[in-house]
Amino acid sequence: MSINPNLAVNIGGLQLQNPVMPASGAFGEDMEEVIDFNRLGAVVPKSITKQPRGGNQTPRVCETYGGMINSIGIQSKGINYYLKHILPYYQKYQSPLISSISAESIDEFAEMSETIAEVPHVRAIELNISCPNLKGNGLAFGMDEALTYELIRKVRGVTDKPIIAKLTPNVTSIQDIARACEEAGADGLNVANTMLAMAIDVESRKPKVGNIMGGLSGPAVKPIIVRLIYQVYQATKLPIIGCGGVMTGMDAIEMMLAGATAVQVGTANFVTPTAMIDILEEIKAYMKRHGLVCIDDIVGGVAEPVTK
Amino acid sequence: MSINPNLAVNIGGLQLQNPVMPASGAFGEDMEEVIDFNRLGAVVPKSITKQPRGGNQTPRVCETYGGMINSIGIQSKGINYYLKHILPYYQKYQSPLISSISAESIDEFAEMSETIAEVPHVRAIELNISCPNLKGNGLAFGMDEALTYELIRKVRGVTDKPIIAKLTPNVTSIQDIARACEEAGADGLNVANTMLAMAIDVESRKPKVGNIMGGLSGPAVKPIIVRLIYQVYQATKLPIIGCGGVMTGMDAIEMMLAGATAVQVGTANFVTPTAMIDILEEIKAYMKRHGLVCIDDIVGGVAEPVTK
Amino acid sequence: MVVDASPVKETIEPGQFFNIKCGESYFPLLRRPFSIYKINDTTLEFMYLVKGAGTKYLTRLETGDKVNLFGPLGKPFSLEQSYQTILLVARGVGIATLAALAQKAAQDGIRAVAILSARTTNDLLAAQELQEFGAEVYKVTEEEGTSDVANVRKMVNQIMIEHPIDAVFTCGSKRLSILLQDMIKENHIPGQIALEEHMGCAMGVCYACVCDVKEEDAVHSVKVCKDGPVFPLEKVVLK
Amino acid sequence: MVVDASPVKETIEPGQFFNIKCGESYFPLLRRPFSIYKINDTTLEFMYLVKGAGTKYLTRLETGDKVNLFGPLGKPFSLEQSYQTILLVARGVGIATLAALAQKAAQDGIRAVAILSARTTNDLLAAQELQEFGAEVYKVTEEEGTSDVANVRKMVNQIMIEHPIDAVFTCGSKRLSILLQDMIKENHIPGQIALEEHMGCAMGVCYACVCDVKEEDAVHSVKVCKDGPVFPLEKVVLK
Ligand SMILES: Cc1cc2nc3c(=O)[nH]c(=O)nc-3n(C[C@H](O)[C@H](O)[C@H](O)COP(=O)(O)OP(=O)(O)OC[C@H]3O[C@@H](n4cnc5c(N)ncnc54)[C@H](O)[C@@H]3O)c2cc1C
Ligand SMILES: Cc1cc2nc3c(=O)[nH]c(=O)nc-3n(C[C@H](O)[C@H](O)[C@H](O)COP(=O)(O)OP(=O)(O)OC[C@H]3O[C@@H](n4cnc5c(N)ncnc54)[C@H](O)[C@@H]3O)c2cc1C
Ligand SMILES: Cc1cc2nc3c(=O)[nH]c(=O)nc-3n(C[C@H](O)[C@H](O)[C@H](O)COP(=O)(O)O)c2cc1C
Ligand SMILES: Cc1cc2nc3c(=O)[nH]c(=O)nc-3n(C[C@H](O)[C@H](O)[C@H](O)COP(=O)(O)O)c2cc1C
Ligand code: FES
Ligand code: FES
Repeated sequence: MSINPNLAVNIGGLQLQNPVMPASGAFGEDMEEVIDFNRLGAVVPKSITKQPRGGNQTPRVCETYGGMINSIGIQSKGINYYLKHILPYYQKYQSPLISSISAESIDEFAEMSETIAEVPHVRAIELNISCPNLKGNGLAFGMDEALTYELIRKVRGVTDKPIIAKLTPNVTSIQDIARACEEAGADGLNVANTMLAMAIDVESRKPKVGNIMGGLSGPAVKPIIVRLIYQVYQATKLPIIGCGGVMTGMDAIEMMLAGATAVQVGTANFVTPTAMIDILEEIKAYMKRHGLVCIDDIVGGVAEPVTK
Repeated sequence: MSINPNLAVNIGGLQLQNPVMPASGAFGEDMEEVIDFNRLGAVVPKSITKQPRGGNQTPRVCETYGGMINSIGIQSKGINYYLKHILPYYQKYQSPLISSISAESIDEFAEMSETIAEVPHVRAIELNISCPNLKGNGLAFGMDEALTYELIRKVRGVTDKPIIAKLTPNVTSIQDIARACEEAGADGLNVANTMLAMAIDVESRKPKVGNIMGGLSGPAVKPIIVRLIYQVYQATKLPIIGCGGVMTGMDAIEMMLAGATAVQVGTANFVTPTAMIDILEEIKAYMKRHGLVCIDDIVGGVAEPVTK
Repeated sequence: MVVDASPVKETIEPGQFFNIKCGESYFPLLRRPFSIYKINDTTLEFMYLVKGAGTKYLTRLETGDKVNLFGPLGKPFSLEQSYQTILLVARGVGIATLAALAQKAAQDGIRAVAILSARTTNDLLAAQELQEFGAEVYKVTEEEGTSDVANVRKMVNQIMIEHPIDAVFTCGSKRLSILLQDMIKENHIPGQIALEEHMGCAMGVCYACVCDVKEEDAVHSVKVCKDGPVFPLEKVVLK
Repeated sequence: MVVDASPVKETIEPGQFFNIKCGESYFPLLRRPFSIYKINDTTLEFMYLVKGAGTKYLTRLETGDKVNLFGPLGKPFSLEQSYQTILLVARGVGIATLAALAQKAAQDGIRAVAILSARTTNDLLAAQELQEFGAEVYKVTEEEGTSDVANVRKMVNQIMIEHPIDAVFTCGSKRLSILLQDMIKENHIPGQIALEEHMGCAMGVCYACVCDVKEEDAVHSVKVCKDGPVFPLEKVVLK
């Protein structure tokens, strides 16, 4: 059992040295002071919008039991700034860059994808079709099967680079949305964005985030995300990036057993700035302890139920 | 401020002395040893099915961060036993009885509702159209707007007693389901049943509940439930019973501010067998502290957002 | 863990359990069930194996700290007055559950013979206690290769030859329980088993902790928390 | 709260903060930001107001316990060498933030005049500390009816007459900050403000802690955690 496990994974053609990467919006250049970006499976900057966006009213985050709600509202300096300043910054790292895009229309998604995919060191595109904070009502493209199909199809038409669709958990049947992505030509799925949520301060009667509703992340949502991964794994053949509540290596393993090939880490970075490296080490230790040689020995490995 | 606040509420014609009642499945006759049922706003026995049901494989519960997953599978002794033994038991209490029904078809819901509504001391019927544990795949009637409409319509046809539809949180738009219930003639809405969830033991690779997936309840889900209540409150005029993660009086107040008229308490009963009484006292103390004379002073009272 | 039992007004009997809140916040959320291990004049003792978050919390408690216990819960073992010698077969922390019974047996003048099974001799901490209660104790462990079912069967047979056994009590191992079901059938003696199952309410209302019991060929479901945890050994369906 | 600062290699300056993990589990989940209150040779001090779960946890820590601090973070106050007298106006725990500055001013031979505002005199705990650093301290409270904006305006005017003020520093009250924005404009002196905003990352990546800053008529968004918490008083948009 003293062989070093191989942590490399492949997400729809994108080869990663390991399955641990940041979740968009919970990572950025300023984290270079605390962790070595070259150790990450990939780097994923915050979702970019075409035009600059101011974002929502503060407070933009609040805490709930075992979780946090954010309503940042995709504050963004716009695609031009992104092309000029943010993407070039990451060029110095060997970890592949996945670019996350948020847009207000299908055409805008396609247009932005085309522009960004042309940047040589952008290795894949993550389509944030699931942000609950763009509109006040929490609606997102990823809630509608037909819109999702059309959106992915359009983006597929403009680039050959891997496309990852970031799904919303706020749906009746994530399987239907996942299949629409697969049929439209997506290369991978991110399961999932945040759960639409709300908290109220009972003394002041004010919503705890300025935008009233926001997205719930952190340990509280993990059991819902694990279920969604399990459902998507059975519904499509696409590789899955699990996201939502990964705080430890064991959380990552749990998502992999449910069907994820890789994981993204968001909230944990705020709690422990070095969380992604810790998670990576814990995955490695687990694999060694169980004599597993590669990540594929874990993916989808949840035990079959015994019938009564 | 020394006036005693009035805690009485009305749920679609059903008058309750206070807004605190148990959640179906987390309450039963055997709790009479620990709390005085006469102090509750209502009593709600476990959902009953027409035929006896064995329920799911054990383990049937597991713990997650700030929550628990259950996959009981509506174990039930069937409607005959219920009519003969369970309903009569509650006759000795003054708290009105709300009878929760689970069925496998729309006709079965109607048939059971008709039978049970004829029992004089059944004061309202709660239709569990949202149990994620009946079928292995977590599907429920309450996920489909048209089915929900038809179901409520049919049940409306067989009884004049108040009908409360217990909604599932596992939907893209709870507003659509809520409106379908309202149009079909429901008198109140329970928001909501459990979130479909899953947990895996990473050492044994086994799902932590026998049925693989189950329903998440407890503090972890509260921010999602508060959001759902807020959405339903704006979509329909029906009184709402908030349910999911109420552990304290402040949790109950938070749900009321979002739009609930009453609350149900499930998981908290397991943690603190006297939880419902504690919650009631905390609501009372809050009302006194804020000089509120009736529950209506709270319902839907979340502060309007200030525009930037 | 030793707790002051003076606030408990009910009589407490071996086989019963308490549902213990292991932490002040919502994690661990659910209470954890623990059998009574020793019943003293003014205190109660629990013996637990550190397993996860709940038991880890208990290890951090210090003398003088308050614990939130709910109980006593469940049906106890029953010791018939006519019993002269009983056989106890326990594995792991099942030993904790049977220790209280050995204590009661000693008080009632019943002789107890115990087979205690564990992974290592180190895990057999309560053996000493049982011996102090006057029980005749045999130890088997994986470590020594003595804990396999075949060997335990041999030992039980040997014990039954040496002493007429009036009843068998077991806890903590499905394999051993199945063996004992077999042996009490062969030998026409009664048996009792204390079961463990994951619990929600521990009050008999939630149906989390069910197990199957055979009653004249019909199988029906019982609740470990309320109808048990002690059941007639011959009736439980051990899957 | 006094912590051993020897593991901190960076220099720490007034106005900076640490993001502190207040608990070992996932509740409280997020770290809590606290300003540096006193910088000693080998220790660092924080002063906090007990508000919710996070600060409650801190009160339960005992001497010798470990705390998980992330920092120093953010941009400090800047004290120009040319300053002879500065005015500090703080309310509530804002006093903690300005205390470190008073300490530094004393070291740099700058005279500090402070107006400290709170609900009650009891809440003015740090007044003593500021006085020990040599600051001239004026206290205003709701209790005594002296803390209203009009009265503070009068006091500031009076102080400005007595001493020529080279710069104004404030923290902890929007009302007072707006007042001071007014007064520094009138008097053509610079000012600095330490802002508070709910934080996610505290590393400048999540955009949780933004506030608006006016730069030649254009308003743009800055991050309190990274670009602040200290900003030029005249530039921040206080809504
Ligand atoms: C009637 C009864 C009596 C018991 N008596 C003892 C005893 O005297 N000493 C002792 O060490 N243990 C005893 N157990 C087992 C004990 O309840 C578990 O070891 C304990 O709940 C584990 O909690 P944890 O948080 O440390 O572990 P975790 O594995 O983290 O627990 C996770 C969840 O699973 C549940 N769980 C895990 N194992 C068990 C189990 N075996 N039975 C029921 N629920 C479980 C926990 O209660 C919790 O809800 C008894 C169990 C029952 C049902
Ligand atoms: C740069 C900075 C420096 C600060 N310095 C001090 C100090 O020296 N002494 C002191 O007592 N307080 C200070 N605060 C405020 C302090 O961070 C909050 O009082 C604390 O986070 C409350 O946590 P809680 O869990 O006790 O309260 P809760 O109200 O339960 O906190 C809930 C959530 O809201 C956040 N929150 C609540 N109030 C504030 C606030 N005012 N600012 C930012 N986030 C908040 C918490 O961090 C947490 O995420 C400072 C805040 C900032 C931004
Ligand atoms: C402060 C914050 C900002 C976020 N911004 C984005 C974003 O810009 N784009 C996006 O796709 N997801 C965004 N998310 C969602 C995360 O990428 C991730 O899906 C979610 O936080 C769940 O993972 P976690 O539990 O590990 O945090 C954001 C989350 C947080 C907490
Ligand atoms: C063990 C258990 C059994 C349940 N059984 C039922 C049921 O039979 N019918 C039903 O409508 N809901 C059932 N529920 C859901 C609860 O009524 C409630 O909707 C849910 O637990 C959320 O509330 P809580 O967070 O207060 O527990 C059950 C929940 C639990 C934990
Ligand atoms: S634990 Fe609820 S019935 Fe036994
Ligand atoms: S807290 Fe994340 S940017 Fe300031």
